[in-house]
Amino acid sequence: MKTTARIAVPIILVLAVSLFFQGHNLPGGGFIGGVLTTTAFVLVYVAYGLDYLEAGVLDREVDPGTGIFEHRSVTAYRRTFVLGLTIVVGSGLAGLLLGGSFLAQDYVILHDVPIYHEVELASALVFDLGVYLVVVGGLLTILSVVGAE
Amino acid sequence: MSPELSVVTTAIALPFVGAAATPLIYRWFGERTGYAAAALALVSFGLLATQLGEYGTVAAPWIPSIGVALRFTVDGWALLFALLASGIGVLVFTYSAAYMHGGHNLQRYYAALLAFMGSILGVALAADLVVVFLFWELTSLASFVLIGHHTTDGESRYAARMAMLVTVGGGLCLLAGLLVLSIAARQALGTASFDLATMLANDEAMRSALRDQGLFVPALVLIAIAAAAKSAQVPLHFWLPNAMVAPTPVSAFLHSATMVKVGVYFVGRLRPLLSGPEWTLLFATLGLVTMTVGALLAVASTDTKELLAYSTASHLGLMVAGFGFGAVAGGEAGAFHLLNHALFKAPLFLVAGILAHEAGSRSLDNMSGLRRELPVTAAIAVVAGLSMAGIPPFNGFYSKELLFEAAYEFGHEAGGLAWLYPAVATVASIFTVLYSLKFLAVFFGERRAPQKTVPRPPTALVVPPAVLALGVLVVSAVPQFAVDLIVQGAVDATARGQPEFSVHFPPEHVTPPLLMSGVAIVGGVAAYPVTDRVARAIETVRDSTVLIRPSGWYDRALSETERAGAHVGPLVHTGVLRTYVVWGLATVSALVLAGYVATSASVPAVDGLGVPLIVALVLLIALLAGFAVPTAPSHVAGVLTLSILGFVLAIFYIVASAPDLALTQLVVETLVLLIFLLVLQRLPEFYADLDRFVVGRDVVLSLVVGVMAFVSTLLVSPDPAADPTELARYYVTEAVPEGGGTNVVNVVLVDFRGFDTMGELVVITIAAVSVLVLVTMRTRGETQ
Amino acid sequence: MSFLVVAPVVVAIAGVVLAFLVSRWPRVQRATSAATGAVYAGTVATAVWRLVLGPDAPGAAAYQLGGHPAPFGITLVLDGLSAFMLVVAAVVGLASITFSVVFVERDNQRVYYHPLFHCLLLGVTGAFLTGDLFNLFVWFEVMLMASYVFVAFYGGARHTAAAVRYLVLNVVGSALMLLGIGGLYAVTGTLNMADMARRLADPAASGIDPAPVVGLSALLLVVFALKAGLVPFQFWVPAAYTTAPLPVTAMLAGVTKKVGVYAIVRLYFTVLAGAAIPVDVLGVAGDSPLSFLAPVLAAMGVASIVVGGLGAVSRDTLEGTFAYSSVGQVGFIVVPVAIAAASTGQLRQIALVAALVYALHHSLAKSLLFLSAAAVSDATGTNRVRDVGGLAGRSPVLAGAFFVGILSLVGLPPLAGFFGKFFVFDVSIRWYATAPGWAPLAVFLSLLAGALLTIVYTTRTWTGCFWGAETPAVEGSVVDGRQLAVLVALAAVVVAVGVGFDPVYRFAETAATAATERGDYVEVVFPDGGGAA
Amino acid sequence: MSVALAAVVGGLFAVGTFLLLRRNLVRVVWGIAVITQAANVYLIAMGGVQAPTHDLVPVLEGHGSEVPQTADPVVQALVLTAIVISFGTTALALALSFRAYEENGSIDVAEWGEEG
Repeated sequence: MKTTARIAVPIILVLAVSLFFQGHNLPGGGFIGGVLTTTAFVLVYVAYGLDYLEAGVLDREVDPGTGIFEHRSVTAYRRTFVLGLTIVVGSGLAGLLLGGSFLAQDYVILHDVPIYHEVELASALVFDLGVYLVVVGGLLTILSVVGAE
Repeated sequence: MSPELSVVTTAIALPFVGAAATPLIYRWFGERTGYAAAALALVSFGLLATQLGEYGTVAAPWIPSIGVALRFTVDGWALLFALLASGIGVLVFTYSAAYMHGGHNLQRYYAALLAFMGSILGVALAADLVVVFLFWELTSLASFVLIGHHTTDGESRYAARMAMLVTVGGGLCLLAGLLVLSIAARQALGTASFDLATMLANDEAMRSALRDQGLFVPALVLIAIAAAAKSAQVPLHFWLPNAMVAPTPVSAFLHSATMVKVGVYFVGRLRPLLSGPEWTLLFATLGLVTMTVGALLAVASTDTKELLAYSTASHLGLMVAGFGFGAVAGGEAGAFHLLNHALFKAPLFLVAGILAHEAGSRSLDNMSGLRRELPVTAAIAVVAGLSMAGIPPFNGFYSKELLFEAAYEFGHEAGGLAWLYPAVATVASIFTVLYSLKFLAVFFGERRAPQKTVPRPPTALVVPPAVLALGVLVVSAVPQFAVDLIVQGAVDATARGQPEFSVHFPPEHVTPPLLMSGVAIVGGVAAYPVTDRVARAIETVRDSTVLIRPSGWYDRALSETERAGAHVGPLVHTGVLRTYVVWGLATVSALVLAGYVATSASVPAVDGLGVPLIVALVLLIALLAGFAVPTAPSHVAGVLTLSILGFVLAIFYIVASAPDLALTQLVVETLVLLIFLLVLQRLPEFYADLDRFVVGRDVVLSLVVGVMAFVSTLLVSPDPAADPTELARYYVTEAVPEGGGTNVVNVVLVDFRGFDTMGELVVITIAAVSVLVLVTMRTRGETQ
Repeated sequence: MSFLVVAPVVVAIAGVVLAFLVSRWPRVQRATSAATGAVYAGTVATAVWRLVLGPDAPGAAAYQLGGHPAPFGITLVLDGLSAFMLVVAAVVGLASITFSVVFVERDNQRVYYHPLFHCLLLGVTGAFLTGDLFNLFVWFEVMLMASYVFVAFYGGARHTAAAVRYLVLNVVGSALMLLGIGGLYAVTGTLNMADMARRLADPAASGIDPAPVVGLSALLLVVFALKAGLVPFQFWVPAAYTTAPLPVTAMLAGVTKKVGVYAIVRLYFTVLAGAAIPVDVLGVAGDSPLSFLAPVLAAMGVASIVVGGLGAVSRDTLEGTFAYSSVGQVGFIVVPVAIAAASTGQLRQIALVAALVYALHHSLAKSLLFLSAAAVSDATGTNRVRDVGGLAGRSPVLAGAFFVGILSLVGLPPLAGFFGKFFVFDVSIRWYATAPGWAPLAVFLSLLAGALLTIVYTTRTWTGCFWGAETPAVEGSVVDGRQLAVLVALAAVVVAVGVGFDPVYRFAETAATAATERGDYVEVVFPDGGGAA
Repeated sequence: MSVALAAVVGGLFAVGTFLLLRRNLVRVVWGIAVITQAANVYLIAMGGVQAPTHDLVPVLEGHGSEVPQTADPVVQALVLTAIVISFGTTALALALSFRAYEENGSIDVAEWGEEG
C-alpha cells in the first residue's frame, strides 16, 4: 500500500495539475483537478495515516487533544479555500472593473511562442484556479477533520 | 356650519399625547397626575362642546392609495357619546386621584386610562371604517392593560386575557363586517371606499348592493358578533363581570361611558344603513335576551360590582333591543338610554368604590344600614339606583318607557310570537327593579359591616358621583332639556328620516307601555321579600351546566384548545423521520401525478428502449446495483454497493458522451467512499426488526415515488433524435469565440454560467466550514 | 447603473470573504460583519431606490452576468417583487447580525458564525435576484447549507437530531427540485425564467408542448413549500427554529421562509401564468397552471394555519411558541397567494399585495419576537414560559418591544400586522363575494380561527412572561442595552410601517404588479425583443 | 422519451425512498446518495442520450474548427454542478450523522425524541 502510494501520489498530482490546466479545452478543469489533488493527499493519509500526512509531509507535530480547530494543517487547508474563494470573487470583480461585467471572462492568444507556437491565456483560468483552491482546501478540511474524529 | 378638523383631531389626540407624556407628567405631579389627566379630559370635553350643532364630516388624508382617511363625523350621536366619555372621564380622573392613592404602577394606569378615553373619542367621531376599527381595537387594548392593572394577581391576568380574547376576537368579526361594507360600497358608490359618512348618505344604494351580492346577512351577523362581544351581549357577556377586577374607577368608566357602549354605539351608527326585518329579528332578540339574562344574573350576584356589571349587560341589552326595533321609539330608547345609563351607572360604580374603600367590602351579604355613616353616598345611590330601576320620575324610567313602547308596537304590528318581545321586556324589568332594590339595601335596614367604624370618604371620592347624580336629577326633572340639547340629534343620526321626539311627564293618559312599567315595578317590589330564594333558584339554573354558567363555555373552550394545542405539537412532530418523509413524498407524488393527469399530458409513442444497447446495458447494471443497496447485510457492504452504483454511473456518463462528468463522478465517488468508510468505522452496526407490514408499506410508497419519477422522465425526456435546444447550440458554437475554450462544458461552467459555479464553491466552502463547526462546537457544547 | 442589480450579491459574497479573512481578529471580525450588514442594507436601499422606486427609476433592471446575453448567460433581475423581498432581507438581516454580535457568545462567534451568516444572506440574495431557474437551485443550496450548520450549531442531542431531519428533508427536496428544473428545461428548452415565460405564453412559436408543465411545476411547488414550511412540509420547522441560534432563527423565519413564498409567486405568476394549459382533475378545472396551484396552496395554507395556530397555544418556551406561530402565519401568507391564483384582474393583484404585506409584517414582527426571546433568555437564562414572569416590571423597554411584536401578530392597528390581516381578510371576503361557495367560506373561517388562536397564544406569552410576579430567574436580571437598541429599532419599524402605510402599500403594489406583468419582466430581460425565439 | 432511462430514474428513486424510510441513519444517508444520483441521471436524460460517438463529446477539435453537433452540454454542466453540490451535502450529512450519533447515542432515527 505504501509503495503504491509512493508511486501513485506523484502521478496523480501531475495528472491533477495537467487536468486543471487543460480543463478549458479538454476534459478536466479546476474541479476535477482539485478533487484529484485531494485524492492524492488522501492516498497518503490512507497509506500512512493522518500523522504522516501532517507530520511527515507537512512537517507538523500532531496533537489531537488540542482540537482540530487550531490544527496547523487544517488552518492551512482553511486558508487555501479562503484564498480560492477570494480569487473567485476577485476575478469576478476584476471583470467588472476592467469595464466588463461581473464574472466576465476574456482570453488572449499569444502567437509565436517557442515550442507551443501559440498559447491561449484565458482569464477563466484564474477563475478556475479559485475553483481548484476551494475544492482542494475544502475537501482536505473535510477529510482531515472527519478522519481525525 | 361644519366642524373644525383641527378642533376634532385635537380633542382626540390630546388624551393620547397625555398618555405618551404620562411619565413626564407623573414626574411633576406625582399622585396628583389624576388631576392633570382630568384637566386634559376637560379640555377635550370643552373642545367637543364647541362643536355642538356644527354637524358634518371633515377629513385628513392617511392612506390615499386605498382611500383611507382620518375622517371624522360630528353629529348628535357622535357628540353624545364623545361628550359622555370625556365628561365622565373628567370625573373618573378626579376620583382616581383620591382612590388610587398609594397605588402602584400609576404611570401605566393613567397612560392607559387616557389612551382609553382617547380611543373612545376616536370611535365616536370616526367616519372611516379603517379609523373606526383602529380606535375600536385601541379601546380593547387599553382595557386589556387596565383590567390587568394588578399584574401580579392571577385573577386580573385571567380577566384581562378574557377581555382581550372576547373583544379583539369580536374585532375580527368587525373587520370582516367592515370589509363587507367596503365591498358593497364598491358597487354602490362606484369606487372602493371606506367612507362611512358617504355610505350612510347612500344607505339605499348600499343596502341594495349588499343584497345583490348576498352579503347583507353576513355583514349583519359579523357586525352583530362584534357589537355583542364589545357590549357584553349574551353569550359573550361573561367577560364584563370578570373585568371588575380592574380598579373601581376603571370599572365605572368602562361600564358607563366607554368600552361597553362602543358596541351599542356602533349598532346605532349603522342602524340607518342596515335596519330591516333581519336587523330587528337579530338585534331585538339579542338585546332582550341579554336584558333578561343580565337582570337575572344581577339578582343572583353577591358582590356589589358583580351586580352592577350584570346590570350593565342587562341595560346594554335594553339599548341594543331599542335600536333593534324599527319604530321611532326604539331609536329613541337606545339613544336616550345611552345617556341615562351613563349618568346612573357611573355614580353607582363610584359608590361601590366608596363602599370598598371605606367599608372594606364588596359583599352584598355582609353590608347593610350604611346610610348613617355614609349619608351623602346613600343619597347618591338612591337617586342613581331608582333611575336604574326605572322608577318614575327618574330618567331611567323615560328611556325604558320608550323601549316598552317600541316592543309593544312591534308585538302589536307583527302579532303572534312577536308578543313575546314586550312580555320579555316586562319580565326583565321586574328583575331590574329587584336587583336595584337589592343593591340599595346596603344602605338600609340593620347596620352590618365588616368594619366597626366606617370613616367618612374624602371629598374627592364623593364629588364625582354627586355631580353625576345631580345630572340624573337634572335630566329627570327636565328631560326635554337633554332631548333638545343633544338627544334629538342622536336620534336623528341613528334613524332614517327626521323623527320628532319629545318626552312627557307625567303621562297624559294610561298607555300599554305605562302598564308594563307598572307591572315591572309592582312585580319587583312584591318579589323583594323573597329575593334570596329567587337568587338561589337562579344560581341553581346558572350552575346546572357549563354551557350556561357565565364564562363556563369560555373556560371550557380555552382549556380544550390548550389541551389540543399541547397535543398537536408532539402528535404531529413526533421526531420520527420516516413520518416526515412519508408525508412529504406521498404529497409530492400525488400532486405531480395529479398534475400530469389534469393536463392529460401524453407519453409519446414508446419505441423500444429508447437508448442504444450499450447505454441500456450500463443502466441495467446501475439499476441492479441500486437494488442491491437496501439488501446489503452490513454497513461496509452497503457502502461498497453504493460505490459500485456510483462507478457504474460514471461509465454511464462516458457512454452518454460526458467525459467531464465521468471523471468527476469517478473521483468524487472515490472520495465519498472514503468518507463513508471513515465515518462508518466509528458507527455501530444496527439492525432494526424488519416488520413485514412496515416494509410492505414502505415498498408501496417507494413504488409510488418511483412511478412519479418514472412518468416524469418518460413524459419530458426529449427524443434523442430531436434537435438540441437553442441554448445547447449556442454554447457549442460560441464556446470558442466567446469563451476561448474547446471544452464546452468547462466553458459553460466558468464562463457562461460562472455564477452557478461561484455558488457551488460557496457550498463547498460551507461544507468544509460545517465539519469544523461540528467538531469545534462539540468540544464546546451548548452554552446557549 | 445596472451594476446595482448585482451589487447586493457582490456585497454579500464580499461579506463572506471578508469575514473569513479577518477571522483571526475576533473584534475586527465582529465589526466587519456588522458593517457589511449595514453596507448590504445600504446597497439594497440604493439599488431599490435608483432602479425601482425612485422618481427616475426604470422600475426594473436586469444584469447579464459575464456580459453574456440572456438566455445564454445567467441573468439577475431586480424588479418590484425582488426589490420588496430584498428590502425585507436587508432589514431583518441587519437587525439579526447586529443582534448576533452582542448576543452570541464571543467564543462561539469565532466558530465561523459570521462567514456562515453572510453565506445565508448571500444565498437569500441570490435566490431573490436570479432570473435563472438552475441558478435559483444553486442559491437555495447555499442558503440551505448555511442553515443546516446553524441548526446544528450548538451541537447538542436535540440540535443534531433536528439538523439531520432538516437536512434529509431538504436534500430530498433538492433532488425533487432538480427533477422539476430538468423537466422544465426539457420541455421549454431554456433555463432563463423570462425566456421560459415567453416560450410558454406562445408554445406554438417555440415548438413546445407545455402539457407536462403543470406536473413539473408541482415538483417545484413542493420544494418551495418545504422552504416556506407549509403543512405537510413543515415538520422541520419547530425543531430547527428552536435549536438554531435565535438571531439566525430570526433570519430563518423572517427571510428564508419568505424565499419559498417568493419563489412560488415568481414561478407561478411571472413564469407559468401565461401558459394556456387546460387543467381538469378531481373537480379542479381551469386553463393555466394557476388553476392547479390555487386549491393545492389553499389547502396547504389552511392546514398550516390550523396546525401552527393550535401548536403554538401550549408551548413551553417562547421560541417554541413563535416557531409554531411561524407555521401558522405562513399559512396567512399563502392563502392570499392561492386566492390570487384562483382569481383574475384586480382581485389577483390585491391578493398578491395582501400576501406581500403580510409577509413583510411577519418578517418584521417575527424577527422582533425571536430576538426578544433571545434577549429574555440572555437576561434570565431561561425561555420557559413558566420560569419567566414579571418581566414588564424588570424591563419596560423590552416589554414594550415585545408588546409591539405580539400586537402586530394579533393585527392591531396601526401596526404593520394590521394591514397584513386587513388585506388578507379583504381578499378572502372578496373572493367569497365573487365566487360564493363552501371553499372561500371555509378559507375565511379558517383565517378567522387562526387569528383567534393568534390572540390566544400571544396573550399567553404576555400574561405569562411579562406580567405576574417576578420569578427567581427574572429577579436581578439585566437586559443588555445594545440588544434593547436593536429591538427598539425593529419595533419602531413595525410601528412606522403601519402608521406610514401609504408608501409601503405602493411598494407592495409595485411588487404585485411586477409579479403578474409577465410582459414587463420579459421586456427587462430581453430589452430588444432579444434572442432567436 | 426513453423507457430505459425512465426505468433507472424511477427505480433509483424507489430504492432511495425505501432507504430514507429506514430507521438506521446510515441507510437514510444512503437513501440521500441514491436519490441524488437518480436526479443526476434524470438531468442527463433531459439532454437526450444517443449512441456514443467521438463527435458527440462536447469537446471541440480546436479553435476555429467546424462545430459539430454534440450531446447537450447544458445538462452536463448542470449535472457537474449538481454532483459537486451533492458531494458537499453528503459530506455534511455524514459528518452530521456522526455527531448526531455521538450526541444521541444511537443511529436509530426513530429513537431520537423531539421536543418544543
